[in-house]
Amino acid sequence: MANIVQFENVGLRYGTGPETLSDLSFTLRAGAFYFMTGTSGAGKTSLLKLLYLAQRPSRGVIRLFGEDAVTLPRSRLPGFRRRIGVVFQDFRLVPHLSAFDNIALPLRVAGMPEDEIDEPVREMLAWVGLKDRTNARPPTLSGGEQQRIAIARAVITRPEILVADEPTGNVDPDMAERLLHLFDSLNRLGTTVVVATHDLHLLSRIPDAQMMRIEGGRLLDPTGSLRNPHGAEAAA
Amino acid sequence: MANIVQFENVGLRYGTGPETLSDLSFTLRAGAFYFMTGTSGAGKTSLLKLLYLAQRPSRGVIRLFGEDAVTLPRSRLPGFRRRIGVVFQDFRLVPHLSAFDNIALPLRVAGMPEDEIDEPVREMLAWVGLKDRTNARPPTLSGGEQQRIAIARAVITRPEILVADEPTGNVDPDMAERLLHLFDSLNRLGTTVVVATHDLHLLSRIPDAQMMRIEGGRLLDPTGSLRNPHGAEAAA
Amino acid sequence: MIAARAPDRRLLDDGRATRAMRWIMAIMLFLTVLAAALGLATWAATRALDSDLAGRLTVQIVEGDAAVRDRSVAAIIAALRPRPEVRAAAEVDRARLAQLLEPWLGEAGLDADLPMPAMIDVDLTTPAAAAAIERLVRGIAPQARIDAHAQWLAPVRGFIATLALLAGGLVVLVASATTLVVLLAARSGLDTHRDTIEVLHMLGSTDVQVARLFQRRIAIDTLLGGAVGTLLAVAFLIFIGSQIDRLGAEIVGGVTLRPADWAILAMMPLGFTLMATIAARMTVLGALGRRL
Amino acid sequence: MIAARAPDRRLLDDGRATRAMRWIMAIMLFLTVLAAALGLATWAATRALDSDLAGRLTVQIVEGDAAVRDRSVAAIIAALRPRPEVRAAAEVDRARLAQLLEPWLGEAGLDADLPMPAMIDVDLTTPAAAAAIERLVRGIAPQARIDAHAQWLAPVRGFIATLALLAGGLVVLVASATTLVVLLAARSGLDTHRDTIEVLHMLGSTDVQVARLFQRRIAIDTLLGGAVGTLLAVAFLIFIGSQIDRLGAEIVGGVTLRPADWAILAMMPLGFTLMATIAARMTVLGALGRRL
Ligand SMILES: Nc1ncnc2c1ncn2[C@@H]1O[C@H](COP(=O)(O)OP(=O)(O)OP(=O)(O)O)[C@@H](O)[C@H]1O
Ligand SMILES: Nc1ncnc2c1ncn2[C@@H]1O[C@H](COP(=O)(O)OP(=O)(O)OP(=O)(O)O)[C@@H](O)[C@H]1O
Ligand SMILES: [Mg+2]
Ligand SMILES: [Mg+2]
Repeated sequence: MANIVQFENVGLRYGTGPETLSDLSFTLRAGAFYFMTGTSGAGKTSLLKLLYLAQRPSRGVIRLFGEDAVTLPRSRLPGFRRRIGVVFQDFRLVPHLSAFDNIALPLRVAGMPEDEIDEPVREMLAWVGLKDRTNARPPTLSGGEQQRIAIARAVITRPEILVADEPTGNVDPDMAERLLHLFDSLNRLGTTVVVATHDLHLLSRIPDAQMMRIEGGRLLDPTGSLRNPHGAEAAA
Repeated sequence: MANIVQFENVGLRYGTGPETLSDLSFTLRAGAFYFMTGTSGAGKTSLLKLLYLAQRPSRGVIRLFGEDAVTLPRSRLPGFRRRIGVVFQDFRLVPHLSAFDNIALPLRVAGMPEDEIDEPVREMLAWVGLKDRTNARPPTLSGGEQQRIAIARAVITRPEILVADEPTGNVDPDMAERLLHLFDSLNRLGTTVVVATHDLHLLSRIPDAQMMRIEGGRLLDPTGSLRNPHGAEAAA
Repeated sequence: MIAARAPDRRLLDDGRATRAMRWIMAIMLFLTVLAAALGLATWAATRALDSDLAGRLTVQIVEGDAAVRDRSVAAIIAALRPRPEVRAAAEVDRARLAQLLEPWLGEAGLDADLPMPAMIDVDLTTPAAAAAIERLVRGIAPQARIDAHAQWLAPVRGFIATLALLAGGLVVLVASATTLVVLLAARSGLDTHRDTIEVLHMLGSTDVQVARLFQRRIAIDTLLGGAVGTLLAVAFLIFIGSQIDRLGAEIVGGVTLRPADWAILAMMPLGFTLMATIAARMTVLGALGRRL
Repeated sequence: MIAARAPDRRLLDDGRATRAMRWIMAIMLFLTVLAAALGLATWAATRALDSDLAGRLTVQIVEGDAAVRDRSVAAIIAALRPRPEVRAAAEVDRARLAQLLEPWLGEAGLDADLPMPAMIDVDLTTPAAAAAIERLVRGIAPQARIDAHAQWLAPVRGFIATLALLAGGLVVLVASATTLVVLLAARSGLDTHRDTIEVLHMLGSTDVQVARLFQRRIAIDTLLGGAVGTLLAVAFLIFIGSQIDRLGAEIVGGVTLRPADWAILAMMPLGFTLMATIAARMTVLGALGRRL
């Protein structure tokens, strides 16, 4: 299996403050499933931001899809971003667009013809249990409903990497499991999945998943399997 | 113990849609602790909105602090609102104010002199573990940090009723327990607490707490203890 | 009260949209002050012309015999001077008269056989006395012609009055436009701060508390923007004034601003600030009144 | 492309701030079109005056003896008419002349001993021929005085030119103000849609996709607002025009708009729309370029 993401000695500093992330060195295997945990403020979202190219590291090397993501010219970023699906911790839905149009947004950005959009979007709405809210705008949706729209938007393009930041914080355990099942299906189709979560019970649902634990801006890697995934695999 | 909240045959309809909440009849005892659960979209937030006076019911009677809250003149609403602390599901922090100023807001709205504000706000910041983020603005805070600021703002005035909508969805289990402890302390000082949550593990932490379960816009009350709390109490 | 304390100043964000509005206010007040200056100046010119004309007569003696002419002039002046309704009466200097007539009759006309008329400027205290003076003059010199200046300059006066009317229309137009912009700014400012207002509302702020906070912000924006615009306009007016003085343009030269006019111009940002404040207050109270 | 399809129209919200900007654009274009109309009209008036004056002469024969005078006039006209540089030459009607002079000399002056001069209006094809004509006339009647109209009407021309200059200044001011408002509107519109732009950016939209979406919205706002403002201004101008016709104000009456002028006015909202579009594009590309 190839390495889809590689961090080497990566550090991140916001403005002139202290380093929020330090000495991150790890490798994500293509097609694997990762859970990221850590206390609130540990740096999970910050790490994910580096991953989905919303932030440049202040030091270190990041390789994405086999290319150096730090020195990538701006013009190539949109192409990279379209290969990554993101569930933002604060959803970031467009408030005046309907649920349907929010989910359809990545397809339209990618230039998919309008007549090919309807079917997958409706299918996705059914998956997250919001078929009857197709035309509702986000402010009229419940917290959990908004979160599900955000998830639907992230997965609709079948991205190569799916990054989900606390994707089940606002839904009930049954729905959480259902959503996790969605991520798992996507993963089986080849998508590399990274889910940051506080819900430790989710972890047991995906037995194959690998754990990443952030503490105080550093990645704990007691077994060394994050640093050297193939070695660990061989050992297992 | 007095009844602080009383719902009688309350229904809520958004616009011309179907009823989101129907036939709600229950009583909250002053000084009690309530957990509200229910699937995503069941109507928890809608019920809480009725409670913290962000929405009028489309039918039924709501009594709050012994007064009819439905026919209350607008001029008396601010007084009522100051007696209720709210943790909104989407936080609703003021983005350009510092963490300190966000927490101080209810005190300033209530007209507390500036020199009496500093101490309680700093104490509150320490309680939620954000002493070192005093001057940070919400967009530069992590999801969990924002949530804790929202909680601190809700409890700083020691309200008579505390309404918290999914207050631990973005924090780790340890922090969740710590925050629950904060609610419990407040409850012991006399505040009636209502917490809507999906985290069933929280429920076991407050053994005295009463459960409210919403399903499809209706309140399940198999024991009748919500409808008639004092009868239930006497029976217990 | 919430609005009176320093930390609350930060409550409404000094966002970019706010700053844009501040500049738009500056631009609108710049235009309004210029229009008002034009209106005031032309109005003043019309009034000055009126007061100049109304009380003035010219007596003209057309008489081939220079001696007869000069005698008539002396007699008329002697008769007029003592009268209470006459402020001044004097013969127009012959050289100046020649100069005045030159473009109309040409240099040739002056030293030729053309009988040069004599002219007496009469300045009255009350315009109503004109008829009595006319009778008196005719009694002394029946061949005299009497012109009220008002009649002479009627077309010029009409033209300047038209200008003043147009300037007045311009003032009304620009001031209305500014009023609209101020009202729109108040509304759009409310929109920018909608979320903050909502939070304050839910935390138990009274409508008046929120409105006060908001109207103060709008007042500051309008006052700052307006003051900048007004200062620029005044600087521009002073520059234009100096240019006109330098050119010595005769007709435009009469168009000047009095201290009272400057005071009116200086008051304009205050007036618009007051209006914006009231508009903001009503907008906020109206918007809040519609929610619970 | 994302910007070309119907569902994308909804991407940028038609918020209240947007609507406020649309109205402000309407107001600014209303003022700009009025200012431009004033500028064009006064400029046209100045040009008309110039072309009227430049090629015209008046020959004046001041001669006590009516017979000599009339003979001179006939001789001069006979000499002028055949010449190629003379378009027309004709004696000014005596009655009209009397009427023209009346306010200056009074009725008394006309039937008295004053020798009534004769006048010949000469219309030249080329203004440069004036000197040759003057020599020719003097050869026939040495006592003739020749006035180029330009000289007669110099003060009036100066005044109207000053007006045209002021109107031009007004156009520049108002147009600059409108330009600023359009630029500010583009910036503040970007602010209103900041979150949507951020989301599109993170979903992999290219900068050009986002800019196109945004500049189209600004273009629509400016065009709609500008069209409304321009239509109102044109209606207002037509109304004013009818009022002037009704009053028959002589000097202002010469101030009219030609079809080309109307075309320029109609183009103004398009011009400002283009400018707003470019400004919006540059603002978006600049803002996006600063982020990752
Ligand atoms: N834009 C920013 N500027 C400055 N500091 C920031 C910024 N974003 C995050 N931080 C700080 O960096 C630290 C890590 O934040 P991050 O959002 O990565 O935490 P997290 O692990 O996602 O926490 P949570 O579980 O609460 O979402 C926090 O202390 C936060 O306050
Ligand atoms: N303003 C609104 N207009 C129309 N429908 C609304 C509005 N707010 C909520 N709803 C609908 O009412 C239902 C109940 O919403 P509510 O927010 O009360 O759910 P909830 O129990 O809080 O769910 P969650 O756990 O996901 O937050 C949902 O289906 C939602 O879409
Ligand atoms: Mg986070
Ligand atoms: Mg909810």
